[in-house]
Amino acid sequence: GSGDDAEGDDAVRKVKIAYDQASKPMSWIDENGKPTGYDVEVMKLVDELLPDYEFEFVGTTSDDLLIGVEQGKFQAGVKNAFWTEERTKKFLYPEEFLGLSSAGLVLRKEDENIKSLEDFASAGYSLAPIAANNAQYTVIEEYNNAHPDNPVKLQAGDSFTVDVVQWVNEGRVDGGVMIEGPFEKQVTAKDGPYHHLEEEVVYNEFDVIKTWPLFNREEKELAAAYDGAVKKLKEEKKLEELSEEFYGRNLFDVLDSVDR
Amino acid sequence: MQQSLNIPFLIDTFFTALSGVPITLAVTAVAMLIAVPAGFLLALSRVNEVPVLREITKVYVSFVRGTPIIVQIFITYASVPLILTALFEKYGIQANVYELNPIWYAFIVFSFSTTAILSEVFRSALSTVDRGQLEAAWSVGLTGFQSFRRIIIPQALVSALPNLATATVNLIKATSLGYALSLQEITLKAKVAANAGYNYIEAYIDIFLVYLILCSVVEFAFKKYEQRAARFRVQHV
Amino acid sequence: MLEFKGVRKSFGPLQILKGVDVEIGKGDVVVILGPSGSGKTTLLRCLNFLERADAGTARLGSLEVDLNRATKKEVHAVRQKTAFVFQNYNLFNNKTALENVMEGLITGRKQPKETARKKAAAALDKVGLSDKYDAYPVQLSGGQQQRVGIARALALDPEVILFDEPTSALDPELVGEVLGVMRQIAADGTTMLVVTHEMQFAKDVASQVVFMDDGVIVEAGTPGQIFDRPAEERTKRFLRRVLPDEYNYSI
Amino acid sequence: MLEFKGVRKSFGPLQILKGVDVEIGKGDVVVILGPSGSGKTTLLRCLNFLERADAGTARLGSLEVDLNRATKKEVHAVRQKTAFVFQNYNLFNNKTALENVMEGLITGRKQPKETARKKAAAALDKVGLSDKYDAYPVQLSGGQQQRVGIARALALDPEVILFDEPTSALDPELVGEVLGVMRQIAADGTTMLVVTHEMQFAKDVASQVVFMDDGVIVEAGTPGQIFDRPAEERTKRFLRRVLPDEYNYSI
Amino acid sequence: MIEKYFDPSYIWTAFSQLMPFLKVTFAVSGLSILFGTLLGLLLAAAKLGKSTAARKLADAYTTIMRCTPSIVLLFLVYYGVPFLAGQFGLNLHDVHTAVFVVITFTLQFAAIMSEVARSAILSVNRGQYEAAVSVGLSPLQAYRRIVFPQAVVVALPNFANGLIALLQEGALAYTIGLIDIVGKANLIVAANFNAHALEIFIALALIYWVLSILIEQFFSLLERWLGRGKRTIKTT
Ligand SMILES: Nc1ncnc2c1ncn2[C@@H]1O[C@H](COP(=O)(O)OP(=O)(O)OP(=O)(O)O)[C@@H](O)[C@H]1O
Ligand SMILES: Nc1ncnc2c1ncn2[C@@H]1O[C@H](COP(=O)(O)OP(=O)(O)OP(=O)(O)O)[C@@H](O)[C@H]1O
Ligand SMILES: [Mg+2]
Ligand SMILES: [Mg+2]
Repeated sequence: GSGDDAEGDDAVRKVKIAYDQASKPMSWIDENGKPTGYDVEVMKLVDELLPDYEFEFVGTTSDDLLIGVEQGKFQAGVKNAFWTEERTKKFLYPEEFLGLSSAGLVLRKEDENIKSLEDFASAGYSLAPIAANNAQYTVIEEYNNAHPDNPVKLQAGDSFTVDVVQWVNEGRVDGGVMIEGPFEKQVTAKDGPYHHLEEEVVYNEFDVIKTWPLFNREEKELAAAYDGAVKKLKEEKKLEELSEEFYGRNLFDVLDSVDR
Repeated sequence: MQQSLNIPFLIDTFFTALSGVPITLAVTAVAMLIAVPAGFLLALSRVNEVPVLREITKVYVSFVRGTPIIVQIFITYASVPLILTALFEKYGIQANVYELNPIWYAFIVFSFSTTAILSEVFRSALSTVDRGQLEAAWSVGLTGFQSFRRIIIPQALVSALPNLATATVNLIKATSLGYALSLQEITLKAKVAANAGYNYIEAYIDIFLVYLILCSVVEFAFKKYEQRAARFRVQHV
Repeated sequence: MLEFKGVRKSFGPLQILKGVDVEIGKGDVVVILGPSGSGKTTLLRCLNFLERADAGTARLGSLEVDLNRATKKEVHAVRQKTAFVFQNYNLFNNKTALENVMEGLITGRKQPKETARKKAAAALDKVGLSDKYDAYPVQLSGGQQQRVGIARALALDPEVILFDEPTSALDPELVGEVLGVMRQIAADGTTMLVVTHEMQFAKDVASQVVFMDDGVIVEAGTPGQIFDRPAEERTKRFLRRVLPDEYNYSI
Repeated sequence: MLEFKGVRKSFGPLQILKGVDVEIGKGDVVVILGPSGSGKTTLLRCLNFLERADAGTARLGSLEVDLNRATKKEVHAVRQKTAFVFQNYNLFNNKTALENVMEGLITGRKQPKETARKKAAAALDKVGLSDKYDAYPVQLSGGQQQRVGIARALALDPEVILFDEPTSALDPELVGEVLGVMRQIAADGTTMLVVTHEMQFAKDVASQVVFMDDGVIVEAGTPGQIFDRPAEERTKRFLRRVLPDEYNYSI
Repeated sequence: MIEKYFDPSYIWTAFSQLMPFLKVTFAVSGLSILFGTLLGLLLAAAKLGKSTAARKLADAYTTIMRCTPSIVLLFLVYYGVPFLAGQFGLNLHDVHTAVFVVITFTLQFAAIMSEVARSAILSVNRGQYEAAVSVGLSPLQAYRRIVFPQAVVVALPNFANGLIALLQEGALAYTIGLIDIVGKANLIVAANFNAHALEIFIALALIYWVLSILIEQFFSLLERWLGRGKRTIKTT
């Protein structure tokens, strides 16, 4: 790892770990230009446990992360990635997941009773666009494939321009998919920019989903090493602490009910 | 480690990208339909030195020329609904701004920027017509309006055509930024298709080909039209 | 017939016309001579309201207008009664020879298309361009373009035709062509006011020659008076300089 | 001194020069006359390699070149021995009058700057432009520009100066200015080949007059022979048309 | 409603956060302009030259560049170049993103520049060249001393337009992860969880606007200075 004892050791392998630089609080570049976020911090801990590897964190866009990991520009990448069928053809998923993510619908207060994608679809509501390369897009798409008679209106867009909370509150859309973490920081937190909307919008979780680092298909050894390290971190409850720190909630409490 | 191109995907996605052409053309057409007359009026305001309007036009043109279109898109997309709602509330208009299809934002953004560009195109075209043409028209008893309609505009149009073609091609290219508006045009359609299997390179090759074909056709059409409209310039002697 | 009085015009601080009076009878051919910059073009342009004079009146038959304060309607009326032949032709580039001549008749005078076509064709025939109806200006030589310009003026059947150096943009061979046409029109009794440097034409055709310098009329009279017995020193000096047989080689 | 033989030139299918021979002695002033399009300009341009002739040879003093196959070096040598005065001046727009004249001396002839400046000033003085050294072309009148063009040619001290209608872009008053300068240069014994429409100049100054039509030389001789006793019908027809005292008014 | 989402104070904070990243924008555009101008001059020479093949090639290149949206070109270069290099066993994975951005906009600017240069040289009357050779300058000297100095003046306004256009097309570099001012704006927006994006965009627009006005002013000064010989003096 990056420990001092490893200096000068020929066996140490430098690997590039890409992270989505604009995905707070999962991964982002902080005010000082340093990478941080739940995903990044877990990987930093993993790095410490792996004396044979030295991680270099490279911030990039999520498009580039996917292509870069696939092409071997990066050995691995973290971007709050979900598991999808297509991705297994391009990437190597490790045994151990990285974290948990609560995916939910942001809704206006009066729509509080909508608790699932089925309810949302039945109401005929409109959904904020999701960037096509975001796994949230795939999650909804999978739902739609499973419920051809009651699909959610799904639109591809650019994450840069979509402010889900504002859009829902304005009425530009009826709902939007969001990860709980950002919603927490934006609305629930006292210093959140939309704390004043706390009484107007709600977050209704519809699923808790495992997130994964993506490895280049050649990186079987690295993935195995990662597996060992993460297993240890989970046992030490390190991940639960990070979940608390970045998402304001220990998602591992509901791990039993997580099915993907 | 290196893969080769996924040819079947390349072919399939070419047609997916092609299916975005109607939206691209619709946005282009609407923007042009609005921008041609509006740009012309603004050009007249500068040629004829209409006091306040001339100054406003200058600032407006400078803003459009001075800022990236993607930033104009971001701003429009973020602000237009806010402004409209505020206006509607103030005047008690019962309308929901948010039922707007994103294509309306595309219409707004691209008409807004194209109008500014065309006002410059027309201004320089009008200034290429010799003042003597106007004087000759007056001297045979035409009124100011008649002179413009029958003598000045037909001539200005011809010298505007090459720039009009460039503006159209640039507009078509700019609609590729419609992804930021969730506009279902060529680029976004191909990117969504690419997402399924992460075949980005193939998708971008397809997008590239579609634009190449589209713009070449537009350029060709303009050239043909220019030849027709400019017959009075061709020397047959 | 045509009479103007006290025409004054300045461009900024520069006084170009300092009170010019001219009177032209019906069927007269008046030639204006004068050195470059003396204000000849400006005078013609003021009469046709291509420039607004600062002061002065014009009487055209029964129509009397103030050259400075004429209303839009009066301007239009004057332009309907006069025609202008430009030094550099100013043909409508986007119209054929025939269309150039028809334009004023159809759009300006509201004549039916067929009548206009007949009149236009007759005017073009008169200037010897029967075979050029459908040529665009770029397809015509300088002399041909200038003749279309004359036909365009003729077809309007105006009370006066104003010519501004109708031959100065032409090469020596084409000059003859155009002057020939003008001579014939003059013979037909059309009233003409002509600015030109062609002394021979002035001698042969003019009923009256006006010599202008520095914004005023220095001298006016028959060609015989002006060319053979000029009264003013300025006129003599000018004639010495421009008459073709007396090139002045000193620098 | 200067002699050229069998000069031929076509533009595409159009044969412009059909075998032209001219011989000029030292100090001669040869004037080429002829109707528009007869190939006069093309002939001069071929001599200076501004166009490549299809065939023909030129002898300039001891230098003999093939007008079609001359090497780069030969072309440069010919251009160093001749100078060209363009109809439309072609002054270097980005240089002052003095710099215009100096350019060929410094860059072309590799003369030191100071020598060049003195020669250029002397040439400009000769054409009466002592007060215009630092004026850019746009600041000069047409006649002044043409005189700078002549000074530019003179300063090179070439064996022959080629003039292409040096006065046709000028107004009547400026023509006198430029012809005066040319007359003076001729009197100084410079060899000149002049294309012009100015009959008076030809009469007064030429040692030989050449009449060209349709790509061939129709007739050559002294001014007296050509103007007073032309042998060819074509020459007579042309002179009748262009001589100033005999305007031909028929269309 | 507006007050709920719009807070002008974000604009001012955004300025101070964005400004440091202007140097990235400048570096990338500056290099693209430099290389693009050189390549563009080569293309212009090909277009004006005698070789038909070179001319056709240069024309085709220009057409393709004219017809390709920047964002598409950007991705093709960014993913395509390493991909192609990979086919030849060359590993470009450690090359910085900015390099691909510079390559992209160099390619694009070269096309613009070749047309600017071509039309500028053609706009100089052929008589200027003829007069130069007639006073004994060699063809190369004639171009260097007489034609080019005049062509440069003609080219300046179009060059400035091309420059401004390039600066703006460069705004799309954020899509491949370059952190220039637009990339930084993206990060700021993300750090605010996408809230108050409008204010950040406005700051961004203002920066670009001022920049382009400065460029325009600079070039019109330059033009006046270089165009001394073209100055039109009103004579009576
Ligand atoms: N629009 C204008 N603005 C300023 N000055 C002008 C304008 N038009 C003409 N002048 C000036 O007015 C004077 C007279 O010009 P005008 O064209 O009437 O002369 P002219 O007698 O026709 O000369 P020429 O024989 O050269 O045509 C000139 O000094 C000219 O520079
Ligand atoms: N570059 C060219 N391509 C095609 N034809 C040309 C070219 N240059 C000249 N010509 C033609 O060659 C003929 C002779 O032209 P040239 O300029 O030599 O005539 P000229 O005797 O100088 O006439 P002018 O007195 O009108 O100047 C003309 O018919 C002209 O149209
Ligand atoms: Mg005049
Ligand atoms: Mg000629």
